[in-house]
Amino acid sequence: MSHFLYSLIGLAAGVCFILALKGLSTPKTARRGNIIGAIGATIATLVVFFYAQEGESLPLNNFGWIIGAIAVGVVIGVPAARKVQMTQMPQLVALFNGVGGGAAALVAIVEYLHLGDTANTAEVIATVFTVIVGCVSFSGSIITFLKLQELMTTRPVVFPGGRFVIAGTLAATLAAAVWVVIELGTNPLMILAALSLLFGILFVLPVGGADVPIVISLLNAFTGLTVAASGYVLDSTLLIIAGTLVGASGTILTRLMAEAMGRSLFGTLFGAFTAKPQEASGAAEERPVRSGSPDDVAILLNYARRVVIVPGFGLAVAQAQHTVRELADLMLAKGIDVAYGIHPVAGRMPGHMNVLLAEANVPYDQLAEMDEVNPTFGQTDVAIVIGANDVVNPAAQTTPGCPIYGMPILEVSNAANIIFLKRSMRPGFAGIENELLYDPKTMLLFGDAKASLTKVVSALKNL
Amino acid sequence: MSHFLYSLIGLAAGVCFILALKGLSTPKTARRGNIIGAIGATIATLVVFFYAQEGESLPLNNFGWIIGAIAVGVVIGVPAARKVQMTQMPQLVALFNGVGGGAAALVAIVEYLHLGDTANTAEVIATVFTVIVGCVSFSGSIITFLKLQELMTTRPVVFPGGRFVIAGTLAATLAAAVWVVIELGTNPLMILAALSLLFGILFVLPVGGADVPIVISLLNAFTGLTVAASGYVLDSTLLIIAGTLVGASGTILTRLMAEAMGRSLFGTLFGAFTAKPQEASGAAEERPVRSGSPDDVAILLNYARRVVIVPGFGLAVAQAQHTVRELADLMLAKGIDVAYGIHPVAGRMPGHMNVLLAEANVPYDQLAEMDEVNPTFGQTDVAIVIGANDVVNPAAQTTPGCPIYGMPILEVSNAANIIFLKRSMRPGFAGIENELLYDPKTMLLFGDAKASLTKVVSALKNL
Amino acid sequence: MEPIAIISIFVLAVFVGFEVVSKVSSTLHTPLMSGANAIHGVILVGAIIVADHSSTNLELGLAVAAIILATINMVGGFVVTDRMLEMFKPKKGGEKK
Amino acid sequence: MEPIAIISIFVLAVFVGFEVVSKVSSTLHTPLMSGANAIHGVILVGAIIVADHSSTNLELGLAVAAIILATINMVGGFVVTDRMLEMFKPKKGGEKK
Ligand SMILES: NC(=O)c1ccc[n+]([C@@H]2O[C@H](COP(=O)([O-])OP(=O)(O)OC[C@H]3O[C@@H](n4cnc5c(N)ncnc54)[C@H](OP(=O)(O)O)[C@@H]3O)[C@@H](O)[C@H]2O)c1
Ligand SMILES: NC(=O)c1ccc[n+]([C@@H]2O[C@H](COP(=O)([O-])OP(=O)(O)OC[C@H]3O[C@@H](n4cnc5c(N)ncnc54)[C@H](OP(=O)(O)O)[C@@H]3O)[C@@H](O)[C@H]2O)c1
Repeated sequence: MSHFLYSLIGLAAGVCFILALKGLSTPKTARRGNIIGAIGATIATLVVFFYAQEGESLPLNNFGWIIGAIAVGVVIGVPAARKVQMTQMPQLVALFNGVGGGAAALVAIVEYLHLGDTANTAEVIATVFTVIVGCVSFSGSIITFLKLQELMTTRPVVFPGGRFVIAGTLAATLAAAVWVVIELGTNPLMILAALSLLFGILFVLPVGGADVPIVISLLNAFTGLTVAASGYVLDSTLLIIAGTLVGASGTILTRLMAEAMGRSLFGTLFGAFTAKPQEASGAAEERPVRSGSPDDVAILLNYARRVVIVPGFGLAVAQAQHTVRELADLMLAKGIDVAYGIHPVAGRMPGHMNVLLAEANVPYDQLAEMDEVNPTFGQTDVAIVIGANDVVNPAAQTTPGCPIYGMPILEVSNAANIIFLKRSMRPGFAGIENELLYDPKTMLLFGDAKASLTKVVSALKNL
Repeated sequence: MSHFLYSLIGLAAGVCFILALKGLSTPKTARRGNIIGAIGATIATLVVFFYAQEGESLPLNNFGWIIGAIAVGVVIGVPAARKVQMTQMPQLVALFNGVGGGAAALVAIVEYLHLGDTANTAEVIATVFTVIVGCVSFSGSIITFLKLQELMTTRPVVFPGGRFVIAGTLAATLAAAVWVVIELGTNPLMILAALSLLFGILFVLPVGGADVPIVISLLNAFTGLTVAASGYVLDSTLLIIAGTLVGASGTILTRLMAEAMGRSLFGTLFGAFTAKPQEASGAAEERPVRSGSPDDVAILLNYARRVVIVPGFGLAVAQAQHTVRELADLMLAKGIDVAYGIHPVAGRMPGHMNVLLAEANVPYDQLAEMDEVNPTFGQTDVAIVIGANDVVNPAAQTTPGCPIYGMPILEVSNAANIIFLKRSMRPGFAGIENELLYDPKTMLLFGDAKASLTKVVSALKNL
Repeated sequence: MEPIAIISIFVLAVFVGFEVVSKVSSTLHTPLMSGANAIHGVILVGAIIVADHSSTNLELGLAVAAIILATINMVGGFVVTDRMLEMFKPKKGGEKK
Repeated sequence: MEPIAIISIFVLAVFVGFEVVSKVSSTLHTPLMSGANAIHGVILVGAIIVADHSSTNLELGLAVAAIILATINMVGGFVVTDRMLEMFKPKKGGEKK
C-alpha cells in the first residue's frame, strides 16, 4: 500500500471520529455516532497491518507479539467495560484515560529509543512533551481512580509544605526535560518519566473527591494532546487529527463542567491550597430540625398531586436508582404527577444522573432539565431530595462568596413541602451549611437513601 | 521572511476568516467578526510584499503595476459598496462574486502560462478546474446581475432546443478540459475559457428572477472552491483554507435557502426545462375581488388594536421601506400595536427584509420572525401585506404538488382583516393563484406600494 | 506541500465551514453571503503572486486585471458587509431616521 | 510532513473539536467524555508502528505494554460508551424493567 493511500485511509478514520463527536451531541444520533467512531478506529488499526514502511516488508515485525498484545487488551478491556456498574463510570473513564496516557508515553519512549541520535530537536521536544503529559495523565488518573473507588480518602490530601514539594517536583521535571533535549540518552528520559509520574500523583492528591471529574476531563484533554504529539513524531495525520479533536473537545467539556458548577478551573485544581480550612460547619449551632419517619413521608406523598424527585450524588452512592424508579411508579399508579428534576452536575460526573436513571429505565418524559422544572416548583406539593444537597442549596443565590455562589440550583424551596433523604446533617461536597434543612416546611428522613426509600415504598404500599 | 513564517501568517489570516464566519452567525458579534475578517485579509495582502520567493528578491517584480492595480480596485470597489442601495444588494453580491471568480480564473491562466511545461498533471487539473469554474462564475454572475438589475428580462429565458445547446456546450467544455490536460498549450486554454464563459451564460439564462439568489449563493460557493484550487497550485495554505471555508459555508447557505423556499436545488437550476408552461393563471376566471381606496384602508387601520405588517418582494421593488416605517410610526402614535412579520425568504435574498427594515431604522422589537408571529394572527385585527404574495399563500399548505407546497407561510388568513397592497392580480414569483385575494375578509389596494402607502399615510393623518 | 496534507486541510476546513455556518439565523443570511463573498477576495494574494511571476506583457496584463477584480471583490465585499451590519446594531427607540 | 501543514491541521482540528462539542446538552456529557476518551485510544496505531520498529527486547517489551494499554483504552472505551448510549434509546412506556 502506498504511503498516500495509507494516510488517506487514516484521514477517513479521522473523519469518522469527527462524525462520532458530532453524533454524540444529541441523544438521537449518539449511538450511531459512537459506532461510526468504533468503525473508524477499527479501520485505522487494520490498515496498519497492510502498510510496510520504506525498506521494510509485510507482515510487520513482531507480528505475533502485536496480535497477542491486542488480544490481551481486548480480554481485559471488554469485560471491564461490560461489567462496570453505571455508578462506577467516573472511575472507569479515569482508568481508561490513564492507560491511554500511559500508552502514549510508552510509544514516545520506544520511538525515542529507536530513533536514537537521528531524532531532530522538534521530534525530541514532542517526545518529551508526550512523556511528561502521558505519565502525568497515567499516574494522575490512577489516583483519581483510587479516590473515586474509595480505595483511598476522597478528601483533599494536603500535607505541610505540600505546595513546595509539588513546585519542586514540577521544577525537577522541567529541568529533566531540558536535560533530555540537550543531552539526549535513555537515562535522562527514564528519570523524566519517573519525575512525571510522581508529579501526576502529587498534582491530583490535593483535589477533593467531587472535583475529580473535572480533573479527569482535563487529563482526558491532555492525553488527546499527547496523541497528537505522537502523531507528529510518527508522521501520522490520523493521530494528529484524532488527538487534537480530543484535546479541543476535552478542553471545552472541562470548561462547560467547571461553569455548570460555578467554579473556576484554577480553583478546582489549587483550591485545597488557598482555601481556609472549613470549620465543621454548623455542627456547633444545633438548631432544631424536623425529622420524620418513613410513614410520615409516605403520607405526605400519598396526598400530593405533584411530586418532583431531585436525585443527587448520594443516590449514586447508595445505588438507589432502581428503588427510586419503584417509588415513582408506585406514585404514578396512585395518580400522582411525578417528575425528576435533574441538575446538570448532580452525581459524580456531568450528566451522570441521566445515565443512572436511563439505566433504571426511567422513561424520558419524566426527566426534566433544571430550566424546565424550576418554574414548576410553585405548583409542586412535595419535592423529595434524595442524596442531593449542594444542587438545591439556596446559598448559591443568597450568599456571595460561598464556594457555590452563582451556580444555578433547583429551586425546591418554592415547593409546598420538602423532604430530604440523607444520612446526617453533614453538608454536601461544597462543605457549606444548607439553610433549607432548617426550613419549617422541610422534613428530614435520615439513613442510607436506598434503605430509606425501600421503607417509604413499603409504607406507601400499605396506605 | 522565511517561507514558514510567511505561511504561518497566512494561517493566522485563515483563522481570522474562521472567526469572521463564526462572528457573522449572531447579530451581536457580526460586525466585529466582519472587521476581524477584513483585518485578516489586510494582513494576508500586506505580507505578500515582504516575502521573496526562492531565487528572487524584494521588492516584488512589477511592484508599481501591482500597487496601481490595487488602487484601481479600491477606487472602483469602495464607492460601489458605499453607494449601493440596500434593495440592490443581491446584484452587488452577484457582481462582487463574479469579479472574484474572474480573478481566480485569470490567476490560474497566468500561472499556467508561467509554469509552461514544468506544471505537473495535478497542477494542470487544478488549473483547468479553476478556469472552468471561475469563468462560469464570472459570466453566470454577470447574467444574474443583469437580471436582478432588470437590464434584461427576469423571466426564465428558454429557447427551443435550449437544453441541447447547454448540454452541447458542457460537453465541449469538458472535451476542451481534457484537451488542455493532455496537450497543454495556451490556445486550448483560451478556448476552454471561452467555452466556460459561454456555459456560464447558458446555465443561468433559464433560471427565473426569484431563483437567482440561490444561483448566486451557489456560484459563491463555487468561487470559493476555485480559490482553494488556486491555493493548491500556488502552494498557499491560506488560499486553500479560505477557499474551502467559503465553499463549505456557501454550500450550506445554498441548501438552507433552498429549504426555506421549499424547493430542491435541482428544481431551481433546471426547473425551467421540466416545468409545464404556466398558463396565465386565473386570469380567465375573473372572480370578484373587493378592492378599496386608501381611505378605506386608513379607516380599517385607524380602528384596529393590533396590526401586523407583512412586507415582501414588492416592497423592495417599490423601495417603500421608509414609507412603511412612517405608517407604522403613525399607527404606534395612535396607540395601535404594530409588529412586522418577516418571512425568511421574503424579498430577493434570504434575510433581505431584515436588512431593508434595519436600513429604515425599524426598531428591533417590532420585527418578529415567522414562528413568533404566526401564533398571534388570531389576535390580529388587520394583516397588511405589502408587496408580498407567495409567503402568505395558503396553497403552500393546501395544494400538494404546487411549486411552493411545503414552504412554511405567514398565516395571515387567521387575522380578522387582510389588506393586500399590490399593483395587479398577477401572482407572485411562484406563478400560482393566491386564494387569499378572493377571501371575503380581504381588501385590495391596487398600485405601486410606495404610492399607495403614501396615500394611506396621509389619509390616516387626516382621520 | 504533500498531497495528503492538502487533502487533510481541505477536509478539516470543510467541517469548520459547515459547523460554523449551519446554525446561523436567517436574519443574517444576506450579510453572511456578502461576508463569505468578501473572504474569497483573498485570491488577491494569488493575483499579486502571479503578477510578481509575470514575465510577458500578456501575463502581466492578465495579472493586473486579476488584481483589480480581486481587490474590488475583497475591499468592496468587506465594506458593504460592514455597512449592512452597522444597521443591525441595537438602536434604542430608533428615533433619528 | 511540513511543519506548516502540521500546524494547519492542528489549528483546524482544534476548531472542529470546539465547534462540534460546544453545543452539546449536558445530558450526554458522560457518554461524550467516555467517547472522546475512546478516540484517543487510536494511539494503538502508534503502538503497533513502534512495535514493528522495535529492535531490542526493552523496546519490544515497552511496545507490547503500550499495545495492551491502548487496546484497553480503545476497545473498552467504545464498548462502555455504547452500553451507556443503548440505555438512552427512546423507550415507550418503559415497562420491562
Ligand atoms: N456532576 C458533576 O459533574 C460534578 C463534578 C464535580 C463536582 N460536582 C459537585 O458535586 C456536587 C453534587 O451535588 P449533589 O447535590 O448531587 O451532591 P452533594 O451536594 O455532594 O450532596 C450529596 C448528599 O448526599 C448525601 N448522601 C451521601 N451518601 C448518601 C447515602 N448513601 N444515602 C443518602 N444520602 C447520602 C450526603 O449527605 P449525608 O452525608 O448526610 O448522607 C450529601 O448531603 C455539587 O457540589 C457539584 O458541584 C459535581
Ligand atoms: N428571499 C429569498 O431568499 C428568495 C430567494 C429566491 C426566491 N425567493 C422567492 O421569492 C418569493 C418571495 O415572496 P414574496 O411574497 O416576498 O414575493 P412574491 O410572492 O414574488 O410577491 C411579490 C408581490 O409583490 C407585488 N409587487 C411587485 N412590485 C410591486 C410594487 N412596486 N408595488 C406593490 N406591489 C408590488 C407583486 O404583485 P403585482 O405584480 O400585482 O404588483 C407580487 O404579488 C417567494 O416565492 C420565494 O420563494 C426568495
